[in-house]
Amino acid sequence: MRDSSDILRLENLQVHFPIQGGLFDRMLGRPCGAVRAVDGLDLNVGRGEIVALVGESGSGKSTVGRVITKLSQPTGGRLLFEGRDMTSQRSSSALRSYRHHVQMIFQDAYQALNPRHTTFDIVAEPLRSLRLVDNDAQLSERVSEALAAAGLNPPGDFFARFPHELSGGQRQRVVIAGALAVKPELIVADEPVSMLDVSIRAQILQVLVDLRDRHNMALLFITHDLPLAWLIADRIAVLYLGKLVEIGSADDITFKPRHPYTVALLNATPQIGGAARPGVPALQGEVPSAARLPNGCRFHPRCPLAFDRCKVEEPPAIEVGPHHMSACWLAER
Amino acid sequence: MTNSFPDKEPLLRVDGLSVDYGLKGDPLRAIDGVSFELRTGEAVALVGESGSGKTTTAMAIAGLLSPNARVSGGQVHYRGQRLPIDDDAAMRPHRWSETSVVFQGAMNALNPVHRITKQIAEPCILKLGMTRGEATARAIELLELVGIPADRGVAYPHELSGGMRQRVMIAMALACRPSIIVGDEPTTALDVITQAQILKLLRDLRSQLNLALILITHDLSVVAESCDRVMIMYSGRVVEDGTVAEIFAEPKHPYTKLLIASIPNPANGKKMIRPIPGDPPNLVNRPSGCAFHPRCPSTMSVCTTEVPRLGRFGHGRVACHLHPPLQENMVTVHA
Amino acid sequence: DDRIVRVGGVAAPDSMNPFATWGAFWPLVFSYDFLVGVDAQRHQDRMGFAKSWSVADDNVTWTFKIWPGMKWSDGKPATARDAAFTYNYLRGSIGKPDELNVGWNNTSGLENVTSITAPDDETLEIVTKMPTRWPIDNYIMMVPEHIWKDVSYADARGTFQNKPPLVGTGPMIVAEFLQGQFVRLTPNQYFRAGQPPSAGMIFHLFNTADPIAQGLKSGDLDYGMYLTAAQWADLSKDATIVVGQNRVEQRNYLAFNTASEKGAGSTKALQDPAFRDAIGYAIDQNAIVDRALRGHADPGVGLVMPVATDYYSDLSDIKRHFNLEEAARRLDTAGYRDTNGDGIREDKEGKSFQLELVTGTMANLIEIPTAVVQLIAGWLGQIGIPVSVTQLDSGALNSRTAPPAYGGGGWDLLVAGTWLSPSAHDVLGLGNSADRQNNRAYWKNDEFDALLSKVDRTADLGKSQELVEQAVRLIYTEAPYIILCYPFVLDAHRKDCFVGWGTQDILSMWSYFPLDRLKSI
Amino acid sequence: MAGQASRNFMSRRLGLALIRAIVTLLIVATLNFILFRVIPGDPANMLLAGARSSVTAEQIEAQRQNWGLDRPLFPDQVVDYLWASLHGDLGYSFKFRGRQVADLIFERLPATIALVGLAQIIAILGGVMLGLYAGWRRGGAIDNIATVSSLALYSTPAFWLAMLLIVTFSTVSGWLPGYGAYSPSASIASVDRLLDYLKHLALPVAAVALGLIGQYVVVARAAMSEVVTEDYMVTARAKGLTHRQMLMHHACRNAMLPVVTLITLNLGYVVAGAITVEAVFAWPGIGGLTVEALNARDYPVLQGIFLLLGASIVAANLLADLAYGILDPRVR
Amino acid sequence: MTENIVKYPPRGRTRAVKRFLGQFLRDRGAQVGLVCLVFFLIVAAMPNMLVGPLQTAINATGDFLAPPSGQHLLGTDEVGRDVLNLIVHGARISLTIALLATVISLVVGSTVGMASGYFGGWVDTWLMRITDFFFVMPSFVLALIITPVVLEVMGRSGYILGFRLSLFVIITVIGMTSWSFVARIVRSQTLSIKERTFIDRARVVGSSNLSIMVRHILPNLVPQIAANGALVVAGAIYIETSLSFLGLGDPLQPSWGTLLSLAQRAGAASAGAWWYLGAPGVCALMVSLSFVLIGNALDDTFNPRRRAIP
Ligand SMILES: Nc1ncnc2c1ncn2[C@@H]1O[C@H](COP(=O)(O)OP(=O)(O)OP(=O)(O)O)[C@@H](O)[C@H]1O
Ligand SMILES: Nc1ncnc2c1ncn2[C@@H]1O[C@H](COP(=O)(O)OP(=O)(O)OP(=O)(O)O)[C@@H](O)[C@H]1O
Ligand SMILES: [Mg+2]
Ligand SMILES: [Mg+2]
Repeated sequence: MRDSSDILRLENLQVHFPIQGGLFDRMLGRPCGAVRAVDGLDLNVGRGEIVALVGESGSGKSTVGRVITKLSQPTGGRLLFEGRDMTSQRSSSALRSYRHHVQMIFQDAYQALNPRHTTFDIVAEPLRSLRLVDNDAQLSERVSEALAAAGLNPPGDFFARFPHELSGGQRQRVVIAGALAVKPELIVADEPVSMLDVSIRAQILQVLVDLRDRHNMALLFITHDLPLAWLIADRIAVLYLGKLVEIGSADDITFKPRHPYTVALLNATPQIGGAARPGVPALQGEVPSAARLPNGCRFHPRCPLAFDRCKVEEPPAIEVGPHHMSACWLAER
Repeated sequence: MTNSFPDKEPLLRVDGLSVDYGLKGDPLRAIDGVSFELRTGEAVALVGESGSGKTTTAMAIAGLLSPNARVSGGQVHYRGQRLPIDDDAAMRPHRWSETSVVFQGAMNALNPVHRITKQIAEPCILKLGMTRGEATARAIELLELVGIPADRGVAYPHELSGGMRQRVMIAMALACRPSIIVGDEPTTALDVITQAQILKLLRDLRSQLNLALILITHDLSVVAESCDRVMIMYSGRVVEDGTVAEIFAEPKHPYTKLLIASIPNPANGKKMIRPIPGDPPNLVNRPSGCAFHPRCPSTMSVCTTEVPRLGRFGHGRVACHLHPPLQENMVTVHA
Repeated sequence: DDRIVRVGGVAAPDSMNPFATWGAFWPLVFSYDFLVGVDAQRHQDRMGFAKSWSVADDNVTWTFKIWPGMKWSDGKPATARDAAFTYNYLRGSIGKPDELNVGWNNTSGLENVTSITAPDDETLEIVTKMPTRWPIDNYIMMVPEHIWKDVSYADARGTFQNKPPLVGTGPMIVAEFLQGQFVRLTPNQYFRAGQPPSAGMIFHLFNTADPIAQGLKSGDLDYGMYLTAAQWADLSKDATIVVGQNRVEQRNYLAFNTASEKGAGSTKALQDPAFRDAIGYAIDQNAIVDRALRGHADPGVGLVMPVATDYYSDLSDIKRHFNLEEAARRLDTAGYRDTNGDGIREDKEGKSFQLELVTGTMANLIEIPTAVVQLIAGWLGQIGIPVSVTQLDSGALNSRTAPPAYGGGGWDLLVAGTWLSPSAHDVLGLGNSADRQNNRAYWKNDEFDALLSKVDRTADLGKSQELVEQAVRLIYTEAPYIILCYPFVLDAHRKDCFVGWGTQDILSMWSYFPLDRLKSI
Repeated sequence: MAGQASRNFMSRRLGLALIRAIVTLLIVATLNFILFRVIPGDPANMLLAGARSSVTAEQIEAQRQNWGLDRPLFPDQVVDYLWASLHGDLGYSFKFRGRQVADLIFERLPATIALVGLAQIIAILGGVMLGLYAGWRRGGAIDNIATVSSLALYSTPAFWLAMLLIVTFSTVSGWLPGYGAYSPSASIASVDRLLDYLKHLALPVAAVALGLIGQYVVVARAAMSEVVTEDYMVTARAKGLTHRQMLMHHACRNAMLPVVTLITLNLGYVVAGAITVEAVFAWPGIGGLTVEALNARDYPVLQGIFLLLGASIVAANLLADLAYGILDPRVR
Repeated sequence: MTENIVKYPPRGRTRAVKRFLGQFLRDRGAQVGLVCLVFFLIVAAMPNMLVGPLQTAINATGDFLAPPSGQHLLGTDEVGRDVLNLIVHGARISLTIALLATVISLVVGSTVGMASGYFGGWVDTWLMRITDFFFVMPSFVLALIITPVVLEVMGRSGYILGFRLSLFVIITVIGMTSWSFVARIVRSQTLSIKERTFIDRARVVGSSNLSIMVRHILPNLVPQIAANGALVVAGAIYIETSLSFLGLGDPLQPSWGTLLSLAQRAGAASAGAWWYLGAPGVCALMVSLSFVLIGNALDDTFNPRRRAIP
């Protein structure tokens, strides 16, 4: 934690997607089920901090990112940015100033670029719409700056190119450049590298870390790759079915995991030359549906160490070390 | 052609295979003189940068190249017989019963309007001549084999999670008991737990059914866990080929070295990973000589002029001027 | 073996109830008889319900002899009582909310009747309040008392459908009616002159004449009417087809909007007889007949059409002759000069004006070619009166030219047509200020109305002719209408199936002729 | 379990779609009614259009009362109208006195359904098959011919096509009857009459079908040429299916999805789909009735026809929704 | 370098436009369509120079319904007017109606469809109910309602740019009745486009709804809009005819549609006067076909999937 003040704070965040019920249910006003994509999440990100959000597919990582960037409205809880409550902020002027500070790098670079826009237009779009520049000369300057920062050199070569004229890595970097051009204080990076080969992956991570180092920018790094999270992040938050099960410093989580799910994740991570870690048996069973969460601890049906209490009582976040919490009854001991 | 197992004809032999895209104007040579062999029950990984021709190689072997592709050189032999990879009709008997493919995106590779059992049963009916009932029974059996409960067989692809779809694809690939399965990035979009399940399944099946596997992936740790041999591709050419142990322990080709160096590993201490400097090569206008030389940390003058040959080196093969071939009977790389 | 007569026409009968329909005249006239009807007065062999008639010297008591032993098509006797019933049924509705005034059988004229009685089965006596030719000039269809006696007035003008087979005394009885498709008629076995020799008749209803010309050529139709000039010319080259043209009662006219208050036209000039008269010199009726109707019409003169032989006069002494200079001079004299030299005349207040001409063809009329309008607009343009033209379908035309009280008006010129009976009352209908349906010029002239009411109170033909002549001359000089032409109905029949068509008036426009005598070859 | 879920899901879809359809229909019916009342021109004038003698104010009032025109338009008249319509009572025609609107419409309906229905069937069979094949063999000779001619047909208005057909096949060559639904000379005997009817049906059906074929070819071809690029077609190829099997088992069903939407939307027009064509061929269907009613400003009949048209389009939309749900298990 | 950079964006745009035009103009269909359309536009622009003043019954010289001959290349009509003369003079009205009505229906249709698809919720519900209504309502009913109102407001016989006011009523009516189809297509397309990630990105980088619709969604709708435009054109020329008889037409200035209906009413079909029926029909067909071809070519050029991906 480089800075004691939090730039972003999520308090008991909930995002439920309603399942539309039948005709009669609705006529009778009967409530129907909901997909509880995010279900009571508490998370804070400090200035200049890199927090990795890990979890398996469908655990709600992207949804959290969408809430932070105000693409989705949370069902409950609060979103605080620099201490101000942004949860139900809808006025367009307030949103615009929020966009100055918070940007997002999207998961799929092939989808995130409008095929009919040039690189220049794509990177210039935030500058224009947020009115960050006064004239064309300034605009070009800022765009070049951003492209160069994202490792596209010389920037002029890329201005007139359409997305389909770019390689996958270049596209990803254009998305990143768009986010960087704003010079935000927080970037939500949603699996920016999962589909890329290691080399391009390394390039992009380098850029992000450099930015943090140089501009004290905070980063919420969403991934399902634990080694990568360990590598880049200061802290790691582990999400399971919409709720944090463990959060702590990168080293603590990687080397001293306290939640069985984190352990399982680490175990499942393939190792070059290394066999699976002994100690905890493999997970059993299917991931429960986010629409029908089990009682008690939501991990208990798959947990190899589950005991009676887990089935009835949901564990709170329990402090297990400095800045290290785990939501597991085992951690109590 | 060297043959490391002279006692036995390999299951699959690929000789100097080249594929061009774009029949009009400037053709793009996606793969250029790829040669390798695959033995029964062997698992080979195909690793390389994005755009290096991995998918093209796999599709060429299966005779499934897209319409704008042309095989411009080389041959593929299956059990000693030449495969008519550019003749759709002649390939038909070979398909699925001998070589089956797990495509890159399982969501798109499954027909969205048919139930999964039906899709798995289809090749059984057509290829093995089973009745509909038998084929359905077999499909359910296969689903259970990949860990999908029988009652989910009536589901449509969209009703399944990503991992389940991947497993359906694998079950389908197993339907006709083929000798070779080509898996094209079957686990990229999956979280580690599901990925581990699938890899374990493939390992088990390989030992049970003795099938050969060609696995394409970006993830070297996956390679390390589930393959016997690795082929590294760069710019449409095989630059290195060897056993997993050998390559990870002692990579020869500078590209391989850099590739392995960029894998993060907590055991190695917290070091920021290093990207390979420079940009991927332009396939329409390849650099002269070794395609890697503009990015290579140890370029020599010969690298800029002469294409290195893929020659035997140790237990594997490597195409690099730093490691001149030890024997004379080496593979000539297609010019 | 006897064959069915296949007839095609541009017609759209809507209801088989003569009290409710105007559009179903065509099949109904084959099944029902008028008491006398205009056709019987012109052609001795086309009689109606009455065999003969006479009027007493007081000119108000009419005695009609009904055919003895006549029967309805259902075999029941058809007597003077039925005729009396029909008239009294109508008469009884006068003044009631559901007055029967919306169809062929309507109350018009019955207000002048004192009594209608049937002293015996063969005698009908009509006593009118004053002398009038109405008893023989009306075209009320005689309906059987035993069918209609229980039909309320509201039903008769509304929901009563009078479903086929009809019960009438005509030669052909409507047996089946499929709206918009055909009407099938069977020979009336009780017809007073004996059952007609053909096996019946089918009357095909079309929207356009194309299918009719087609059917005649291919032999699918025996007779067709309402052909276009192009088709007529084409068919006349066919050796198996005889083409004919029939003078009918239709008059095509140019009307001026003479209303002065609500619904008035765009300029006061329209209300000025001198202006209208001057325009009359700018209309070349002969050119209209030659160019627009290709000769299939008589040039228009006065209100009376040539086919109304009793009243027709060519008005040669007061007739306006086409002469654009004369028209211009008269306009100048009347005060409609081009004072500012822009080639367009100004009205008396010095405002230049443009006239809006509306046109279109009402249902059940011979189409008015647009060339007529082009010619008129051209001529008026040449004398400095610009004209804009609006073409309307019959529905729009109807509401646009309805009386101002019903939301009509606001137009300047109207080119339209009308087809009424050749009786004196109807002939003068265009100028009748009480006739909201036909007086589309909204013209009101007390002298004319007085003449008309005298005509209505005259039973003597000679006196009636004199009065009509006066009225016609009056309206001609006042010129609320310029009569353009009297178009012909073009028809044709095949030679190869039936004989007995007659020479002129192949198919009578006012009676069942010749369906009572067509014989298959 | 999955079946249960999907059944729930289907019934939910059905329910939603039904509600939407009913609401739409209600709005359409209401607006229809109101619009016809606000059209300039006093309906009383229409009612008394034929009146010869002078009409008293009393009589006009009586007519207004008779037709319910004296009461407030909204809600009284509207509610009455909707309520009556619900019972199939569309009122009486102004022009065709004594005839119920519903009677008039249902009398004409069979002819129109025969014409447009047959044309649709032919166009669907011919156009969809041709389009699917053209898309399957994109760039081939059949594709080129089919595409060019379907584009031409697509942009040829049915009205003119109809006249061309009459001139060619009827006026000049005399091969087929050009007008009406039966020849006047045909005997009443059933077989002859049916044959005769079919003969008369030929040209109008051709005119409607040719226009539709163009549409179907264009859509089916586009759908198919997209489907052949889909990854699951490569899967099918990899499985060693023959072209025929690929086409029949995999490509067609997927390519049919957009085509089915078009078909169902077009089905809505079966009822009133061919007003101009009917007029040209003097075909005794709803189209002819519409023209007649329009000329006479017979508002009750027009209202009835539009209600029917609205109902059938709404029903077709509903059908499209449901058909889509059945054909494509993915739709939400 | 900075100076270089400043020049880049405009050059990039010019390049894009140039490339688009190059690709578009190379399309065989586009060539045929453009040539055809330009030809008719020229014809419409200077009828008097090409065939002399409009013939009416007054100055008609020919025989009645004479077949094509050296003197009358396309024969004559039932009052002896030269059909070629009428066709050339009719082009202006027919093309004006077709083009303007198409523009109206595309603008309204795209706007409604896009707003409905993009905003969703009650905006969508209500806009689509309205669309459904217009979808069901035939054009002539609308004309019955609009015509008197407009004529009352604008006067009966004014002229704008040499066109009768009633022409604009026709255009409005056609535009208003044909937009609903466009709206439906655009909406369904918008629904899928707005779920694309680049729209989310645009929102995150602070673009307003309007700018997202105009800069991101609209360009992706161009193929659909263009293709539908061609269809509206074909319809408009003919709908005009039926509207003419509701009092909107001018028999002194016949359009192609009016000529066709005059031909029909004169019995040209059964009298075998193919030239009279054929000439206006072929012209109308050619104009709409050229729009279809251009629309198709636009579709091909705008569709990134049809563009060769390197
Ligand atoms: N619009 C939506 N409607 C209903 N459910 C949704 C919606 N969006 C997401 N979900 C559900 O919410 C849960 C979380 O989704 P989310 O995309 O946040 O997962 P993720 O952690 O980002 O997964 P991945 O690693 O695959 O990207 C999933 O169960 C998903 O099915
Ligand atoms: N259908 C095609 N037409 C033209 N070029 C193609 C086509 N398919 C692939 N290519 C090109 O051929 C080269 C090799 O592509 P290939 O798909 O084999 O790469 P890959 O190694 O599988 O990459 P990735 O890891 O991204 O899947 C790439 O440069 C690609 O752009
Ligand atoms: Mg995600
Ligand atoms: Mg690939």
